[in-house]
Amino acid sequence: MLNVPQIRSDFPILATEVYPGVPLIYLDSAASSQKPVQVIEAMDDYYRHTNANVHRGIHRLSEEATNAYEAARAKIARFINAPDPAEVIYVSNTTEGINLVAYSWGRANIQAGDEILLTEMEHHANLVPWQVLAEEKGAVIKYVPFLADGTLDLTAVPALLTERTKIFAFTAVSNVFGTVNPVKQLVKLAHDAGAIALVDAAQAAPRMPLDVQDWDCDFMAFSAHKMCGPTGIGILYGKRALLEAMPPFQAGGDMIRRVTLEGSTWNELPWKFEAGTPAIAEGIGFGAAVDYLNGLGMENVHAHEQFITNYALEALSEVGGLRVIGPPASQRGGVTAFTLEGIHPHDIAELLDKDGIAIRAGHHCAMPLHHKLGINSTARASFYVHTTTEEIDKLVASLHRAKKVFRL
Amino acid sequence: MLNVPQIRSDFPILATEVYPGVPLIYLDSAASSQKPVQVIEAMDDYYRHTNANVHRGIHRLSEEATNAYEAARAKIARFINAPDPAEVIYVSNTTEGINLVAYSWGRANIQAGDEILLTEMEHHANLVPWQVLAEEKGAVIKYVPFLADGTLDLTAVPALLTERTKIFAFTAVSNVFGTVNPVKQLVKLAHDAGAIALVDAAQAAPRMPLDVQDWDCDFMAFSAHKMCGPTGIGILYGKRALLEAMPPFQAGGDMIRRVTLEGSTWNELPWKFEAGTPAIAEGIGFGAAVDYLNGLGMENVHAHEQFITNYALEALSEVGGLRVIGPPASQRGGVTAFTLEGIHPHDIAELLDKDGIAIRAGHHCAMPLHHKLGINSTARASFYVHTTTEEIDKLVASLHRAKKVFRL
Amino acid sequence: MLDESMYREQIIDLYQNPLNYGHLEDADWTYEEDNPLCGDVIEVDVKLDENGRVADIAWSGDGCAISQASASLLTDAVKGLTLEEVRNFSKEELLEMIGVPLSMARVKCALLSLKVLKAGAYGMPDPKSLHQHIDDEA
Amino acid sequence: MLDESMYREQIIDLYQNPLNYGHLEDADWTYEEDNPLCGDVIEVDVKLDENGRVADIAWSGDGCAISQASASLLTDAVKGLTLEEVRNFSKEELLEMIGVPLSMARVKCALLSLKVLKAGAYGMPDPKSLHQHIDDEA
Ligand SMILES: Cc1ncc(COP(=O)(O)O)c(C=O)c1O
Ligand SMILES: Cc1ncc(COP(=O)(O)O)c(C=O)c1O
Repeated sequence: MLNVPQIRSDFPILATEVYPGVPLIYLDSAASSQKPVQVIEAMDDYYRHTNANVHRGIHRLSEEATNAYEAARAKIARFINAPDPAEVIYVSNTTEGINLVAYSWGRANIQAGDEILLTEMEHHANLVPWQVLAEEKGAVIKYVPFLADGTLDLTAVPALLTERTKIFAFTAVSNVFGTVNPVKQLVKLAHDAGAIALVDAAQAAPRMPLDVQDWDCDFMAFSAHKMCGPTGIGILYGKRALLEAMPPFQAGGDMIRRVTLEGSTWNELPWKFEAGTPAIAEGIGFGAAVDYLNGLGMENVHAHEQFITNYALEALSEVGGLRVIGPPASQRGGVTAFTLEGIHPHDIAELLDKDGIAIRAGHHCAMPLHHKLGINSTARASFYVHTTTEEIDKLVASLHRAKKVFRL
Repeated sequence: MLNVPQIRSDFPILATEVYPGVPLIYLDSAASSQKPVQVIEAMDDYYRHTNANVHRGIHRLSEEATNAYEAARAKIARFINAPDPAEVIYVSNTTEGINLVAYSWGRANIQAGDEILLTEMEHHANLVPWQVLAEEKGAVIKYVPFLADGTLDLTAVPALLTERTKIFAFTAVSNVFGTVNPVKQLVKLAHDAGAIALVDAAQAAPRMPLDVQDWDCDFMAFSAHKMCGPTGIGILYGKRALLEAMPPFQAGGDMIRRVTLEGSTWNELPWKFEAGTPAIAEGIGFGAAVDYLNGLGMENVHAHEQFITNYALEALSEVGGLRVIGPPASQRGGVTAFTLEGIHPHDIAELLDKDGIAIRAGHHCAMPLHHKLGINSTARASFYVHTTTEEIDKLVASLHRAKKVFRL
Repeated sequence: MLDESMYREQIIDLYQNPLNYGHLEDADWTYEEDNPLCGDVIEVDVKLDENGRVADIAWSGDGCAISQASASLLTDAVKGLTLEEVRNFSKEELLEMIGVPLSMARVKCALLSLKVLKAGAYGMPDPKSLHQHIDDEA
Repeated sequence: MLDESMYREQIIDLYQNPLNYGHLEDADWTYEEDNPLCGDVIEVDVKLDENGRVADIAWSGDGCAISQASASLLTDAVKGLTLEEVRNFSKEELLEMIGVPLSMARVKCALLSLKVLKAGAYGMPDPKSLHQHIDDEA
C-alpha cells in the first residue's frame, strides 16, 4: 500500500488554504492531477541550468537538453512497455494524440462507407475527431452501448464490428463512470474483425499499470497533466509499422529530413510527427512524473484507488437522495460521479468549495453519456494517490451541509 | 537603453558554468531564449498554489487558474495590439500556428491552380506546411527571391502576386540573415493583389514592438520559448472574420459547444481552435514573459540588439576568413550567421563550446536559403537582452583560437 | 466554514418555486440556448402585445439555483417592456436584482436567461416590420 | 580554457588532406545520404573485385572535421573486405579508429560515412545474385 502521509508531503499544493483556515481537499484529479515537488523541481531546474533548444545543437546545454528530453521519452516507453521509444510520439495532450491519428492515419485509410466503432461513454476527445473525419469521408460511426451499471455491453461488440470497420477507438477507463474496460479483450475483438484498435488511456495511465504489448493495441494516447506531470504534453504510442506508413501530421522544423523549394522528405520516427520546437521542459517534467509513479509502484497506486473508491462508495451511500452512477468499486478507477436530488451539480460544487473541497460539476466532456442518462450534468469526485479516508468523511459531511442549505 | 547588468541577474542560467571555471556565454537565443526568474517562478508558483484544469471548473483553484490563463491571453493581445483577446489562439509553437492556418483556412480556401507566395528565406515552419497543402490541392508555390545582401527583392513582389495568389506568407525577421522585412509594405502589396497575409513573427516577437493593427496582417504566429517564455506554447493571431469563417482544426473537449452521437457544434472564439486541456502553466508563463519584456520596453530591447549587433559585426569583420551573411546592422535583428574559411560550422560550434560559448551550427531549418548560397550550413551567433560587448569580445577571441587549432 | 451568502433564502425560494415557469402556446418568439459550462439549456417564450411590449413570458429548462432564480427574476422584470427595452436590458441590472456575490463561472449561469432572451429579441424584426410580417401572413 | 582533445593532429590532418576522396568511374554501387543535423551530404562509391571484395572505394562530400576524417579512415579500412564484412562493420570499430571523445551529436557526424556505406551495401544483391544480375545484363 501507499504511504499516504509521506506522499502528501510531496505535493506542495496540499498545504495551501483555499480560504483562510480552510485547507484544500482536492478531489478533482481526473480533470488534472496535482504535481509532486519532484516534478515541479525537475522543470524549474531545467530552466535554471539546462535550458536550450534540442536536436540540432552542438553546444553543451543543447546536448544536455536533448539527452534529458530523449531520456524522458525512453522512460515513458518503458512505463507502457513499448518495444521502442521511437514508437512514442510527444503530443500536447490526449486530444492531440487522437487528432493526429484521425488526421494522418484516418485521412489515408478511411473511405466512404467505412465504419468507425466508438462507445457511448467516450470523452469528446475520442468522439469529435472521428465525427469530423467521418463527415469528411462519408464514413459511418457506430457506438457500443453501455448498460445501466455503466459498463459496456460486451455482447453487442462482435455484431458492431463488421468487415467495414476500420478502427475501434475506446477509452480504457471512463472519466464519468470510472468503469475500467476490458482493453485486451476489446483489442482482440477488433483485430479478429480486421480493424485496428486505439485506446484512450487518459484516465488509465494515471491509475493502473499499462502494457501496450500485452494489450496489443495499435495506438494509445494519454496526457501528462493527469498523472503528476505538467500541462502541455502527452504522448501517442503507435505500432512502428503503422507509424512508418502514415504521412506526417503537422509540418515544419525537426520533422523533415531535407527541404528544397520543390518539396521535402520526412525525418525518421518519432520525429516525423513532431514539428517545431517541442515542449522540452514539459517532456522532462513528464519523465519526472513517470519516475515518481514508478517509485510508488503502479500496482500500489491502483490498489490505493480501489481502497479509497470502495470507502467513498460506502460513505456516499449514506447520503439520502445521492445516486452514484457507474459500476461497483471493483470495476472502477478512482472516479465517482453522482447526482443529489434537489441540488444541481453546480450548486453542490459551489457549496463544497466553501469547505475547501474541489470537485467537478458538469458534463465532463461526455455529453452523449449524460444525454443517454437523461441528465445534463453530474458532480464528480475523483481520488488519487494523496486522497485519505478523512477527506472522504469531510466530503460526506459537506454534502450533508449542502442539503441543509437547500432545506433538504 | 537596457540596464544589462541588472537584466543578467534576472537570468539564473547565466550564473552557471558550462565546464569548471568556464561561465556560460549564451549566444543561441534565436533558437530558444533563456528565461528570467520572473517567468520560472510564475510557473513554479502556479504548480504549487493554483494548479487545476480550466474553463469548466467551479471550485476556487479552477477559477483562479482560468483567470490567470485568460489574463495571460489578454496580455499577449495587448502586446501585439490585437483588437480583441478572442483573436489570440494558443498553440504549441509557431509551427503549429502556421499548420493551423494551412489546415483550417488552407483546406477550405485553396484550390487547384491557386498560388501561395512565400520567400526564399523562410524557416521550414513557414515552408513545409504550404508544400503539403499545395501538393494536396494542386496549388502552386512561388517564392520571392532574396538579394546578395540577404534582403528580399522587393521589386519582384508585385509581379509574383497574381490574381491567383490567395496568401502571402513571410517572415518578419529572417532567422539566418537577421533581415528585418518591411512587413507593413508586404502586407499592403498582398492586400492590393487580393491575397491575405500571414506573418511568421517567431524572430520578430522577441526583438521588436509588434502591432497587428498597424501592419494589418491577417494572421501572425510566434512562440513563447524564443521570447523569455516557456516551451510548449505560442500563439496564432487571426482577424476575427477569418477565424469565424474557418472550420476548427483539432477537435475534442473545450472547442465544442454541444456534442451528440450524431454531430457537434463549435464553441466561440478563441476556444473553437483550442482542443483538449490547454498548456495552462505555459500560458501563465507566457504572460509573465510578456510582462517582463514590457518592463524592459520593446523599443529598448530593439535598440540594445541593434547596438550589440553593430558591435558584433565590426568585431567579427576583423577575423580573417570570416564572412557574415545578411544585411548591415541597421537592417537586422540580433541574429548573425557566418562562415569561416577552412573550418566547418560544426567544428566552430564545438570549439567555441569549450570556451563556454553557445552558438548554433547547421542549416537553422532554412535549407533552401543555404542551398541558394551554395553552402550546407552556417555558424550562427544570436544576441539578446543580456548580451554584453565583453561576450562579443570573447566570441572573437575564441574564433581566433579555433583558427589556431585548425592551423589557419 | 460554510459561507452561504450565495444561497440566500430568496435564491433557494425561487429555485424551488420558480416564477413564470412553463411554455406559452401563442409565443411571438421562442429561443433556447445552453450553458457550455454544464450543458444546461434554458428556453424563453415571449408574447408581445399590440404595442410591441412584452405581454407574457415564460421560461423552462434545467439548471442550477443561480440560473433558475435569475430566469425567474428576469422574466418578471421584463413584463411590459418594449422590444427595444428588452434588447437594452443590461447584465448589471440583472446581477443587481440577483444581489449575491458571484464568481466568474457563475456569472455565466446567472446571465444565461438574459442571453437567451436577448438573442431571441435580436432575432426578431423590429416592431413595425413584425406587424407587417404578421399582416402579410394573415 | 580550450580543450582540443577532439581535434588531435590526426583529425586535422585527415580533414585537410583526406584519403580516398573523389569518385569512381566504374563503381558497382554509389550511395549518398545527408546528416539531418546540418544537411551535410556524403557519397560513397564502391568497386568490388571478382571475389566480391572491395577493390576500390572513394568518397566525396562536404562536412565537419569529424565526418571527413571518419570517411577517410573508414574507406581505408574496408578495402579488401567482403560485402558481408562491410555489412557487419561495427560502429564501435569505427569510433575506436577515430579515437577521440565525441558527444552524442558528433557521434552522428562520425558515423555518417559508415551509414552511407552500409546502406549501399545492404541495397546490393548478395554476391552470387549480383554476378547473375551482371551476367543477365551481358
Ligand atoms: C523564423 C522562424 N519561424 C519559425 C520558427 C519555428 O518556431 P517553433 O520551432 O517554435 O515552432 C522559428 C524558430 O526556429 C523561426 O526562427
Ligand atoms: C477519458 C478521457 N479522454 C480524453 C481526455 C482528454 O484529455 P486532454 O484534455 O488532456 O487532451 C480526458 C480528460 O479530460 C479524459 O478523461
